[in-house]
Amino acid sequence: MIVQNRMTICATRQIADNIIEMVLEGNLVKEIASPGQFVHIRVTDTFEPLLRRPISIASFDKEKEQMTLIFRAEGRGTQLLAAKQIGVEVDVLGPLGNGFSADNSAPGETALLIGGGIGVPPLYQLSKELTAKGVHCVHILGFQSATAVFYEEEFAALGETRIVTADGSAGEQGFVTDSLARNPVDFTTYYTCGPTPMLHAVQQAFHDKQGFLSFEQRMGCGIGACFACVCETQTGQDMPYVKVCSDGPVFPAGVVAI
Amino acid sequence: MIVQNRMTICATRQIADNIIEMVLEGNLVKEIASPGQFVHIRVTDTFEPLLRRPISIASFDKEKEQMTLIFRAEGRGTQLLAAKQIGVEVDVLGPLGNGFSADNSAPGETALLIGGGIGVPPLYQLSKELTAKGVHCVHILGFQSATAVFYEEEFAALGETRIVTADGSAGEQGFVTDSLARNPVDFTTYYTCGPTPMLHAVQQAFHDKQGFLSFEQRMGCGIGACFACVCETQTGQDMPYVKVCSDGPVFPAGVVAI
Amino acid sequence: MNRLAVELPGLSLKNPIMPASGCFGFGKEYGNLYDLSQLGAIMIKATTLETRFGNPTPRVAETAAGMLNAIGLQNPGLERVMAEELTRLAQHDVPIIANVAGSETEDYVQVAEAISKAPNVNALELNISCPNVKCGGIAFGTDPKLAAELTSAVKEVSSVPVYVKLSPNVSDITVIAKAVEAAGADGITMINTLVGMRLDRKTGKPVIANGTGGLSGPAVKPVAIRMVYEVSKAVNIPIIGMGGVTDADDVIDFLSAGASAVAVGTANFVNPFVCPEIIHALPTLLDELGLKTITDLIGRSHAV
Amino acid sequence: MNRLAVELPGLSLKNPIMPASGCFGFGKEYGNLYDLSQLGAIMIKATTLETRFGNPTPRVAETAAGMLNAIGLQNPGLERVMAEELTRLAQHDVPIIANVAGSETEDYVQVAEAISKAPNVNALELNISCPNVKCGGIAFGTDPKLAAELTSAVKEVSSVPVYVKLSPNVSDITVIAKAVEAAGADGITMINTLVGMRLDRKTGKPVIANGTGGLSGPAVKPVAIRMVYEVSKAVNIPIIGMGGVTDADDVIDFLSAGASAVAVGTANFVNPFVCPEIIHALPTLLDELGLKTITDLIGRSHAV
Ligand SMILES: Cc1cc2nc3c(=O)[nH]c(=O)nc-3n(C[C@H](O)[C@H](O)[C@H](O)COP(=O)(O)OP(=O)(O)OC[C@H]3O[C@@H](n4cnc5c(N)ncnc54)[C@H](O)[C@@H]3O)c2cc1C
Ligand SMILES: Cc1cc2nc3c(=O)[nH]c(=O)nc-3n(C[C@H](O)[C@H](O)[C@H](O)COP(=O)(O)OP(=O)(O)OC[C@H]3O[C@@H](n4cnc5c(N)ncnc54)[C@H](O)[C@@H]3O)c2cc1C
Ligand SMILES: Cc1cc2nc3c(=O)[nH]c(=O)nc-3n(C[C@H](O)[C@H](O)[C@H](O)COP(=O)(O)O)c2cc1C
Ligand SMILES: Cc1cc2nc3c(=O)[nH]c(=O)nc-3n(C[C@H](O)[C@H](O)[C@H](O)COP(=O)(O)O)c2cc1C
Ligand code: FES
Ligand code: FES
Repeated sequence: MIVQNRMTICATRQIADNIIEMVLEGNLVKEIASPGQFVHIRVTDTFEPLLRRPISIASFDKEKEQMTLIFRAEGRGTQLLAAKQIGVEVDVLGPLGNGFSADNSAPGETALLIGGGIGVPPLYQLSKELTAKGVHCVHILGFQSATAVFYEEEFAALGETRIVTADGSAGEQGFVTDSLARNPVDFTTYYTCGPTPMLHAVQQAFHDKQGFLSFEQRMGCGIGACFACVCETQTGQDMPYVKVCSDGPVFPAGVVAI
Repeated sequence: MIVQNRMTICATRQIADNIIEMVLEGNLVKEIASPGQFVHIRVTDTFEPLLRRPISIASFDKEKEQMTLIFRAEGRGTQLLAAKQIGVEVDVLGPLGNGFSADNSAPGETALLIGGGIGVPPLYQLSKELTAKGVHCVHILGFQSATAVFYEEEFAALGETRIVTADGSAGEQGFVTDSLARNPVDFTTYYTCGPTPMLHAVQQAFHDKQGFLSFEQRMGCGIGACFACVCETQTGQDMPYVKVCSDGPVFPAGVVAI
Repeated sequence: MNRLAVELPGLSLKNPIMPASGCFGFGKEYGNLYDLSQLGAIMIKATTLETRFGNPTPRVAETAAGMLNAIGLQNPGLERVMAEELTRLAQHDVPIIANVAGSETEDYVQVAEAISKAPNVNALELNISCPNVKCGGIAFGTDPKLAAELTSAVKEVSSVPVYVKLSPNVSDITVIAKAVEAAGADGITMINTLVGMRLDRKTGKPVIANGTGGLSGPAVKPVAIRMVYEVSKAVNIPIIGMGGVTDADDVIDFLSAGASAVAVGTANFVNPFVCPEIIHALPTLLDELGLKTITDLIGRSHAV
Repeated sequence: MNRLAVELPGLSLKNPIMPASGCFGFGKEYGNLYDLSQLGAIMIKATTLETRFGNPTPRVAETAAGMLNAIGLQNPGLERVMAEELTRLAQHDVPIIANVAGSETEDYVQVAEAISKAPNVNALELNISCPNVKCGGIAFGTDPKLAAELTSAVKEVSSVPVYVKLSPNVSDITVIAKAVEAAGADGITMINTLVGMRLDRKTGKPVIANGTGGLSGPAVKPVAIRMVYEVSKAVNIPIIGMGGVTDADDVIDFLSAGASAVAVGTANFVNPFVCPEIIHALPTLLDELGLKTITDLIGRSHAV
C-alpha cells in the first residue's frame, strides 16, 4: 500500500562527489514490496520547490523500519534534501511503482547487474536478494570518474564487481557496454538502471537475453494519475504507452520504446 | 550604514504566547544608531515566502555585537523565523530607518513610554538609554491578555511600569489611554509604538505634549526605494508624504496623518 | 444540517471541494489512497472522441511555486472512458463533472451528448482553454463569439448542466464569461493554466518537449483570485474556482472572491491527501470566522 | 574585450543587467549600498507630468514566490525628476532609461520630449502597461492601434530611442509587439506585471487598498520567458526582458529566450545587492557554458 509518511532521518553522509547516502526510518518501510521501487520525497514544507523528487530505494530493513536512499545533490530540491540533518522529519510518499523481481533468476544462475551513476543504488537491494537466494551476481557499475564512485565494497561483498569510469580515473575506462564487450560475462538475466542511453546500449547488446530495465522520467503525481511520465511502447505491445511511475519504473526488455 | 549581514542566532526562546525573543550576533550591530531602528529579515533561502520581514531592534550590545529582537510568530514568515535554532545564520538587512532619540528628553525630566503588543520591544532600548542619562521613565504597556505579557520585569527594573490588558487578565483592564485617563502621569515627552489606533488615541490624548510615534506599514524594499510604505502627512507639513522605512518609522507627533 | 453543502446546477455537493480535471485521472489512483465519496465532486480528465496519446515527454517542469505541464489531453477516448472509467467511478457516492475536449465543434458535441448520458455524470465542463494542443480548444477560449457558439451547440445536446472552463490567457476574461453566459452556460469553471515556458540552463532549449506548457500551482493563485472576482461581478451564473489551491485557507479566498465551489489541481501531486484534509479543516475555519455555513463566504470580497 | 558588453539602440551597456523601473526609485537608496556605475543601465521610476501621490496603502502584498504592488506611479513629477533626480544620477557613469507614464497621449508626449533631452537619459521606456492606475496607460497596452499611435507620437518628439514596455495581460502579446515595432519603436521591454489580487483571510476583502495589484517576482518568470520567446520571434527590434529574475541563471534563461538585456525588479527587495552579484557571476557562467561573450546566448532557444 502507498502511504504518506513523515520519516525521520537517522543517518546521512556524503559517500562520493555530491552523492548522499541517507537512512530514513518510518512505517512506510513495511510496505516495500521489491527492490527498484521508489519513493517520492517532499524536500520542503513551503511551496518552493513545489514538486516531490523521485528517489529509488537502495536498500531496506523491515525489522528496523529503515531504508537507505542514495542520491545526487545536484538541483535545488536534492540540495535541500542533502542539507537536512539527522533527526529531521521528511515527508515521503511510497513505496511507488513496480521494482525488480528476484523471481526472474533461479538459484545457481548468473545475473548481470549493470548500473550507471545514480542508477546504481536500486541494484544493491536487488543484489542482496538475488545472492540470498543463491543467484550468482556480477556487477558492472559505471561512473563519470573516480570521485563519483560509491558502494564498490558493498557490491564486491556480494559478487564480482567491475568499476568502469568514463574518464578511466578508476577501474576500466569507457562505458559499461565497452567493458562487457571486452570481457564478456556469461549470464542468464540482466538487470539494469541508469541513464537512457546506457539502457539503450545494454538492451541492444543483449537483445537475445532476458532483461529488466529501470527507467527515469519527469514526474508529477508519482502514482499514475497525471500522465506526466508516460513512455511509448515498442510496436506489438498491448498498450500504446506505459507510465513509469505506476507501471514501472522497471520493465522487461523490449517493452518501452527507447 | 546599512549592511546585509548573515547573523548567527545565539539565543531564542518563547517569552509569551507566540512571542519569541531572539538574540542575533553579527557586525550589523556596530551600525545601529538609535533605539527604534529596525532590521529587515529574510526568513528563508528559497523564494517562498519572498519578502523580508521588518522587525524592530529591542535592544543591543555593541561590545558583544549582539542585538535582541522580540517578535510575534503569527504568519508564515515569522513562524519560519521562530522555528530556527541556535547556531543558524539569518540574512539580516539593517539597521534601517530613524529611531527614537534619547536627546529629546533632558536629564531629570519624566518621559512616558507607551507600548502596545509587539510595539513594546523598541521601547526597551529607549528606556535603557533614557534612564542611563538620568531621565525618569514611566512605562505603560498594553497587551491583549495575561498570556501575551512580556518584559514586565525588565521594564520595571528601569522605572515605574504599568501593565494594561484588554481583557483585564493582568494589570489594569482596558486600553493604555484608559489607564492614563484614570491615573494621569506628569511627563514632558512621550514615546510610543503600537497599533495605529493606539497611536491615534495617544496622540489625541496628549496633543499638547511633545511626542514621538513609531509607525508600521507594509514594506517592499525597506530602504526607501519602492514607495510601498508611504503615509500621507498632516496638512501643513513640508512633504505631502513620508516613507515609514527610511523617513521613519519614528516621527514627531503631528507629522503623519492618522 | 451540513454546513459545507453547496447547491449548484446539476450538483448537490456535500462540500465545495473537488479535484481539478487532469490532476486526478479518473479517480482510480487516488481512490486507492482514500475514500472518494468524501469529495464534493470529481472533475475527471479531459475526454476526447478518439484515444489520444498526448504530447512527447518531458511533459512537466517545475517553476517557482508552480509547475508547467503539457500532457496534451492524453486519454483513452470517449468509448473507453464511458465503459471503463465511469463505470468504475459509479461505485463511489460522488458526483462527476466530465471535462469535454475536442478540436472542432463536432467533436465537442459528440462527446458531450454521449458522456452527458452516463448515469453518474452530473455536469459537463467544456474545456475551451487547454493551451497544450494545437487545436485543443484554445481558439474557442480566447474568442467570445466562438466560445458562445460552442456553448450553444453543446447545451443543445447535453443532458446535464454545462460549465465552461475559461482560459486566463486573455485581455479581458469577463468578455468571454458574459458571452458563454448569454449562450446558456450553467456555470463557469476557472482558471485553466497560464501559458509559460522553462528553458534548460545548459542548452537554452525548452525543458518541455512541447515548448510551452500550462502554468499551475500556488504561483498563479493571485491571478486566479483576481479573475474569479472580476467574473463573479460580471455574470450571474456560479463559478467553480481553481488555481493554486493548497489548503483550506485558499478555499476561503476563492469563495470570498466569488466562487461557489473550489477545485484542487497541482496540490494533489504535492500532497495526495490534500482534498480530504481541506474538507476536514473547513468546519473549524468557519468557526474561527464566526460563520454558520460555507455559503456565507461566497462573494465576501464584493460587499462594500 | 568586455565579454558582457551589449549594444542596443541608444545604449552601450557594459553588461546586460539593469534594475527595473519602480523597483529602484531614482537610484539614490541603492546608490548608498553600492557603486551604481557597475550597472549596465538604470531604469528609473515612472515619471509623469505632474507630481503623483499614488494609491492608498497597503500597496504591497506577498504571494507565493511573488508579490503584488499597487504603488500607483507615485513620483515627484517631470520637473523635479529632471532637476533633482537626473542631476544627481549624472555623477554615476551609467546610462539611464527613463520610464514615461501618463494618462493621455499629450502627457506622454510632453514628458517624453522633455526628459529625452536630459543629458544622461539614453533611452525612453514607454510605460503603456501599468495596471495600477485608472488611466495609467493600460488601455494603450492592450489595444494595438492605441499602442502604435502613442509610439509614433512619442517617437516624433523623443531625442533618444524609444522602448515600449508591454503588458502581459493580453491574449496575444505579439500583436502589440508588432504594432509598436511598425510604429517605430526602437526596442521592447517586457513584461510588466500580471494583474492579481490577494484577499485578507479574516475579512475576505482585498489586502491591497487599490483592490488589484501587479504580480511580479519568481512566480511570473515562466510567463515572462514564454512571452519574450514569442515576441523575439515576431519582431526584429531588441528586447529587454524581465519578470522574476533573481540570479545569473535567470539571466541566462532570458537571453536564451531572445532578450538582449535583462532587468531585475522585485529581487532587489529580497537582496539589495542582487544586481552587482549577478554581474559578477556572469563570466563564470559563460565559462561553464563554453561561451565567449554574453551575446552568444541571445536567442539560443530559437535555434533548431
Ligand atoms: C523512478 C526514479 C528513480 C530515481 N532514483 C534516483 C536515485 O536513487 N538517486 C538519484 O540521485 N536520483 C534518482 N532519480 C533521479 C532524481 O529524481 C532526480 O535527480 C531529481 O528529481 C532531480 O531533482 P533536483 O532537485 O536535483 O533537480 P531540479 O533541476 O531542481 O529538478 C527540477 C524538476 O525536474 C525533475 N527532474 C530533474 N531531473 C530528473 C530526472 N533525472 N528524473 C526525473 N525527474 C527529474 C525533478 O524531480 C523536479 O521536478 C530517480 C528518478 C526516477 C524517475
Ligand atoms: C518598522 C516595523 C517594525 C516592526 N517591528 C516588529 C517587532 O519588533 N516585533 C513584531 O512582532 N513585529 C514587528 N513588526 C510587524 C512585523 O513586521 C509583522 O508582524 C510581520 O511582517 C508579519 O509577517 P508574518 O510572516 O508573520 O505574516 P504574513 O501574513 O506572512 O505577512 C505577509 C506580508 O505582510 C507583511 N506584514 C504583515 N503584517 C505586517 C505588519 N503589521 N507590518 C508590516 N508588514 C506586515 C509581511 O511583512 C509580509 O510581507 C514591525 C513592522 C514594522 C513596519
Ligand atoms: C498535469 C495537469 C493536467 C491538466 N489537465 C487538464 C485537462 O485535461 N483538462 C482541463 O480542463 N484542465 C487541465 N488542467 C488544468 C487544471 O484542471 C487546473 O485548471 C489548473 O491546473 C489550475 O489549478 P491548480 O493550480 O490547482 O493546478 C491540468 C493541469 C495539470 C497540472
Ligand atoms: C513595487 C513595484 C513598482 C513598479 N513600478 C513600475 C513603474 O513605475 N513603471 C514600470 O514600467 N514598471 C513598474 N514595475 C514593474 C517592474 O518594472 C517589472 O516590470 C516587473 O516587476 C517584473 O519584474 P520583476 O519580477 O523582476 O519584479 C514595478 C514593479 C514593482 C514590484
Ligand atoms: S507521474 Fe503522474 S502518471 Fe506518472
Ligand atoms: S518599503 Fe520601499 S520605500 Fe519603504
